[in-house]
Amino acid sequence: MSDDNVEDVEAFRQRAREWIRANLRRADGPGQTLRGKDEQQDLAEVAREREVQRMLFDAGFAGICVPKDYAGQGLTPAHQRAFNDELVGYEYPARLQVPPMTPCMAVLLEFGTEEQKQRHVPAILKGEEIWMQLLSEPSGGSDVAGALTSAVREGDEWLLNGSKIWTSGAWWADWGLVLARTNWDVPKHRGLSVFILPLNAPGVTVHRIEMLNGNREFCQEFLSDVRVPDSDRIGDVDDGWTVGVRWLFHERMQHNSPYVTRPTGATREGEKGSILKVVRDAGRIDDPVARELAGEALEIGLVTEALNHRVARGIMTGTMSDQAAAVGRLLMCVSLSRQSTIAFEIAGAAGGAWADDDGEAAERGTDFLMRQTPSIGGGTTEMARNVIAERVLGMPREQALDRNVPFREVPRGSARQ
Amino acid sequence: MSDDNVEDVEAFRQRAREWIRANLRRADGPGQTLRGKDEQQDLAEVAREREVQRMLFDAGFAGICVPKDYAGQGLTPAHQRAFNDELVGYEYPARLQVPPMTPCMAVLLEFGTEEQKQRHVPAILKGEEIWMQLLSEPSGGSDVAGALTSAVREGDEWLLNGSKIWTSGAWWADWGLVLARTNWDVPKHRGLSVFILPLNAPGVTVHRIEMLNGNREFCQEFLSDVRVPDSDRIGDVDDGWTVGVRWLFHERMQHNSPYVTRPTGATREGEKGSILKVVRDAGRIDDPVARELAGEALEIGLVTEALNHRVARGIMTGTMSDQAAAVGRLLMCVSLSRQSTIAFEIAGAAGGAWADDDGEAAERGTDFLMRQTPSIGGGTTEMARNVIAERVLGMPREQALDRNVPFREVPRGSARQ
Amino acid sequence: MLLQLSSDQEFFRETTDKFLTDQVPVEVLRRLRDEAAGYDADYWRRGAELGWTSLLVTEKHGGGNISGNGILDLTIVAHEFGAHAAPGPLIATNVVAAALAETDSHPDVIAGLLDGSTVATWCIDEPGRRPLDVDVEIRVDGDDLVINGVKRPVEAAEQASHLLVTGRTDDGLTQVLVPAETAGVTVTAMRSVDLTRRFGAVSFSDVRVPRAAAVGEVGQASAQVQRQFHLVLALVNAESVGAMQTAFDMTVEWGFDRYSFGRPLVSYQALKHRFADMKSWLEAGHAITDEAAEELGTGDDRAAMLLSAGKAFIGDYGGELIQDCVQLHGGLGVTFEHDVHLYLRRQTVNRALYGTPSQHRQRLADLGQQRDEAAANKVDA
Amino acid sequence: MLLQLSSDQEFFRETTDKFLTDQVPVEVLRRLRDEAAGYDADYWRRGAELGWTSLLVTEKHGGGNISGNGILDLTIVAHEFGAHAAPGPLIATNVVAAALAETDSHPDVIAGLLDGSTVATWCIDEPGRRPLDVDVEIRVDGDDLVINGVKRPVEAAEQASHLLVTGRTDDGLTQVLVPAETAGVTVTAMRSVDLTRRFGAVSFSDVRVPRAAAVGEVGQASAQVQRQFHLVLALVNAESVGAMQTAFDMTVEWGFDRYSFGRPLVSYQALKHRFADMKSWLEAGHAITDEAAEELGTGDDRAAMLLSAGKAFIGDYGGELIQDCVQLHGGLGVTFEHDVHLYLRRQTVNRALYGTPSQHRQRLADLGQQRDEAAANKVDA
Repeated sequence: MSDDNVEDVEAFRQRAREWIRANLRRADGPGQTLRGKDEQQDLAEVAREREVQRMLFDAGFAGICVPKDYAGQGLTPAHQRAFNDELVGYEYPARLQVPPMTPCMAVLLEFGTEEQKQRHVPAILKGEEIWMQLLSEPSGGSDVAGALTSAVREGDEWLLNGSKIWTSGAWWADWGLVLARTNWDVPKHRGLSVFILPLNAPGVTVHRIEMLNGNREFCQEFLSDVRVPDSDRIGDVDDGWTVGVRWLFHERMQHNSPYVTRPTGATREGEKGSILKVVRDAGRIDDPVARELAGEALEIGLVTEALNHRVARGIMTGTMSDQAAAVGRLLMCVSLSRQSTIAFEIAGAAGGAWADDDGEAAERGTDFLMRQTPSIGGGTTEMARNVIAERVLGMPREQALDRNVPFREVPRGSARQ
Repeated sequence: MSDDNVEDVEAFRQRAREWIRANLRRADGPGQTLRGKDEQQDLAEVAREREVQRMLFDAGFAGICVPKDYAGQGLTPAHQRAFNDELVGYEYPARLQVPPMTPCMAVLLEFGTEEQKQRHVPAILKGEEIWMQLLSEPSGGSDVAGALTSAVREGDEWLLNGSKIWTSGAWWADWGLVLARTNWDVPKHRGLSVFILPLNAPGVTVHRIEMLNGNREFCQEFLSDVRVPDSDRIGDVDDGWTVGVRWLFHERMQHNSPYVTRPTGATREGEKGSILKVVRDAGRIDDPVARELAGEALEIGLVTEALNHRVARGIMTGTMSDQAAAVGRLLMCVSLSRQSTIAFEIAGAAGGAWADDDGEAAERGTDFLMRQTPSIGGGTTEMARNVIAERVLGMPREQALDRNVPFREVPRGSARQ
Repeated sequence: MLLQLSSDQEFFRETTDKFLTDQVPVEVLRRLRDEAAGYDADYWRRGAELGWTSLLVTEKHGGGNISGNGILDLTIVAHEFGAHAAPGPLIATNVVAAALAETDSHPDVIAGLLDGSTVATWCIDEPGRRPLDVDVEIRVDGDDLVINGVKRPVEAAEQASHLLVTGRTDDGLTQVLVPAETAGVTVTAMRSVDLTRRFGAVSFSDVRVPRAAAVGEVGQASAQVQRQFHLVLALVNAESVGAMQTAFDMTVEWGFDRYSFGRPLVSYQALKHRFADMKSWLEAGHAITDEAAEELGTGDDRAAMLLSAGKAFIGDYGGELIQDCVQLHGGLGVTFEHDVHLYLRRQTVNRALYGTPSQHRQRLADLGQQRDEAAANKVDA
Repeated sequence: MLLQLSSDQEFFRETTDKFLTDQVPVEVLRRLRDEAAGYDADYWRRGAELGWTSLLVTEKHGGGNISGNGILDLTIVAHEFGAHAAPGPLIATNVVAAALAETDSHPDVIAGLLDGSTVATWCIDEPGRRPLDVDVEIRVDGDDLVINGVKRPVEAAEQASHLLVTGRTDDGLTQVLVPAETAGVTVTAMRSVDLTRRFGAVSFSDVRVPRAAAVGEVGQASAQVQRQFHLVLALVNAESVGAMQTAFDMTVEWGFDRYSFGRPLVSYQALKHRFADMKSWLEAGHAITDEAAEELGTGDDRAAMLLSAGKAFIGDYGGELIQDCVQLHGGLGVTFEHDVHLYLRRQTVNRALYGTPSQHRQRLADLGQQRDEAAANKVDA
């Protein structure tokens, strides 16, 4: 790919705009909440998103930064950003972005064999394969490298047993990336391997977890003697943590990833509608106190967005280390949490009890209950702070009692299963 | 002292009220700041405070909770609180309370020999002796037990050398309580001893430190071959940390100490005047945003005060451990810091630059600069949080690399002198 | 909760604690979200037998308290309700019982409230208005009172057989007890984050009741309404502190048990410091609640400021505390299966109702200004 | 500061950095508190020679920028000023130079500003009013303009020979350049927490200047005033971020060197996590400042919101950051002898002036509402 062949960003933007307006539906109004949609509706939405992904693919807008060798467009992050700008206000295949495009596809692109990439990446870009990450475990908390799910070799196959949790949409997704323990007699980071796995494989049971807001997208999977061919291993045996480190990096990068197609600002205000609508629907548009709170929500939204631009640019140009992604992630989590709290406060009594016609003031209490979700999922803010202090600022690492100890001897506490 | 002989609190309150109104001056208006008074004025104020202390003593209101054996009143904390309630709006010997009454006199009462107590406690209650604590050291930070000031025995005397810092008012005070190292070959807590010292002793040089707001009350003392008789030692040789632990406790307790005579609420709003005056003088009395901020200042003031009552009562009745004092102290420091920030925000542009006639809106920027002072002096909030986690909640202690190591071998870092 | 309960108070507390532990364990709470009323009528009657609704009613009307300060005694129950995230219209019934007893009106309803057979509730909040900002009209029409307007949210609106309505009559406030089935009364269910409490919007369209339905003097209810509001604040604060306490205890225990990187969570200093902050907020919540209830029960005029300070502080810091408990539990903390959200819900609803933290801070400024002006007048005089 | 400076920008930055390091080290800053002007006239002239006042002036008037975006270039200087807590009327002179150049007025004054021989300042804020809320009156009286009212705080009010005054003429805003010695102008020194910057209150009592003193059209200055205000915000934000950066760097270093209980401070997880938070605020401060300056320099209409977001964020979080640096230094951090307060002072003054964080949050709500309405109109159209 030579520079000469790359389409000018503005020309690309123009082309994207025209295509989007001609082909995509306007986004549903704001105020969609996560609660209680029925299963059929969920599945219909997934089907539509696969369809939209296929439309993007056919129009040459899928995998904008994926190399042409794997059916991508071979363009630059600037092109992806331009596309995302133009996408504001339109439908998009939300469920197919994070985790499918990043970290899953990103890991595949980085560590997959040529055959694995040829087999899966085009299918992902066409919406034919939706990938999820089987990473966390019920006992694990922040310590993803402490995985207890085991993989035991039997000839050309591996036998997987254990349980993974917090897999979004596993009940309608197709493939999973799995981190498993292949060696218990070495320190924890040195006994892991990564596999890929069709979620409908025999021995995989998917249980939907009910979140406190009624959402049932997250799943727990029980793996019981699940057989995976060695050709579906990613990276070397027992060297899974090399993959894992980048996997986590791609996860932290999600909001800056060049692989993600998502309307600009969607993670900030877009999906929930403007905070000022909450002020208006709460009947407080002339209340200076409510206005100031709304101003704070706008303030931290804009600042977080600017920081994410800076970090993405810094990492891309090499002026920042990859670990700096944690800086953006930390502020984003804190900001999202504060924005939920602000909307809840603005809603007043409707934050506690609301009527169906309360508009954007409704459901703010439910959002508030779920406030910590971004600060937990995809690596906790505590881990982000550790990464910043230790990896970005170079401060001494926390004492870990599981370093240089065979994994089976590591203390686990009574809460550990 | 039997219960029968104790004066009823309400009768005592009535007597106190009458005496206060008849004898004490109304307090100066609010808005006194710490900046730039001249030396003569300071000394005149100290003289007046000694005088007021003597008046209290003569009227039977000094040392309300000090045993009668040492010229106190032998009454209860409830009496002291009643007196403090009645003192609101009147002058009081502010400089003679903390640290002179607590921790200094409190330590003396707890660990002094009978002779030491007879010699000093009545003199303190009469305002004849003002005591200060020579505790912190320039190299020490939060680690007061890491004292480098040394005391070497020579016959019946000790020879003190080193430097102490953050002694308030050492330039006009009379006596000091000194923590010094008497043994370098044992772990740090086991090689300390406590001495008392006249601040005008040969070899003591007092240097006034300028704080960033111009205040010069804090001092650093240089001790150069200062001789102290062994009879002025408090507690056993090398067992100074037993004294030190209680010393720090009495310091943390300052706002709940039964030995402190101070108008109720003085530490909250009293000395600075009501936050609502800042709102008014900033011309924002009709601004809902400024009013809400003022409401927050009132909120945390009232909550902090209630917490201090609870903690004091809990410790007194034994339902809380002594260490719980850190709980009250932590919230108070955080609240004071937030209150400074609120006042600064309310002052608007006058927080940055003000005119002499800005009333309570003036000097808010200076207060803001000094905001952290309460969170540093008398033990940092970091130490308070450690105490709460480790001593109140029983969580594992921080790893200390100076435990069980002869003090002379402890790592000290390049910033350590 | 109070540092030192008398033995009678402690016995009372234990009885309620045991009853709730037995009757409404967490599995029952989860199930109750699907029940229309959110609680069982028999459960409520048995609770009333324990004294849950009699502490603010004078002996003359069949009630009685423990310590002489019935409000303080009742905060003990409220604290246990919060600590168990217990169901039942505790606040609603007690406010009405106190109002009726105080005004010597509707003795039959009082009797039903005391034995738990009757549920009543207070209609005070109005949509988009601050607490106590009353727009509902109660017009005198001959021997009748005629009510128009909308109240929401109203706790247990669909469960209550009697509605204590606060409205405006000319320049003054009026309170009236309206049977729920009266013509012109419409109750619409609202949604809420609480699993077991139900709220509704109650609209009054030319609702006509005899003048004898008034609770207290027509147009003279202002002080009475303040007292009721203060009572609600005292109970809501105590409840929320109870919820904070349970969430905190649960999380401390979790922190000791849970290992990460071979170490228990509570060995990490960053978490230890957060636990320390939480501990300070929790104790402060207890402190301000108890001090306020004590002074309210003895009629001290500082109570208003203490109650608003508590409502604001416990609303904000209680929320931060329980959310930090959620955070420390990781993903489990946001699942329906885990228990921590039960207490988060209770605190969250309590924070939003009867004035948000922001609204109570504004009220504190108002009260502070009145205090300062009163003090200035006193000095002048 | 910008992640990637061009080599010209980097050369320019280094020149300023070296000059400030050499001319105004911390000992000099401490000494300057006793100097009337807070800076040395020669220092300022030599700084002007480096280009400090020419970046916003077109080449036609003798100025010139580096990158094509003069505002962005100037934020590089402002950042260094913050990082060194440097003295001198950087913001005041540049705003006036830009205003005069843009309106092709007072070329002689521009020349003096460019070579550093003249100091001018902008009189915009008024006592007790929000930023840009203008009450000072500029009346047209025949061939004269007559000014009445009070402006404060005004940076370098006593040092400036020329005052750019923004006032109200009937319904519109008017700007006029007034020589400081004009009859009716009174300057009163104010106190401030800044060691080297001086502020004053300027009162205008029937101050009469010829109509030719106007800067731009009489009554038509509204957009111009907005631009000036935005310029000030861009510079103030860059300065404060510079101050944050120095305080942060100093404290990280201290944390590595200082031992407590036998361990360096930075080995304590509670402190490590606070450093992590600080780092996120610091980088966010850089990010919002640079993005705003970039968009302001290229005329993007998002700039207004970005600038206010930056002013609010950097005001609040910058304050928290530097105060945390103070805290981590312990008692030393609040002494005059230590350096950290030099940067705290700069950030503190900048936070209070030109709109506090709270005021900028309210402005953001206004701007957000305008944006939403414009977007709604666009969809309708």
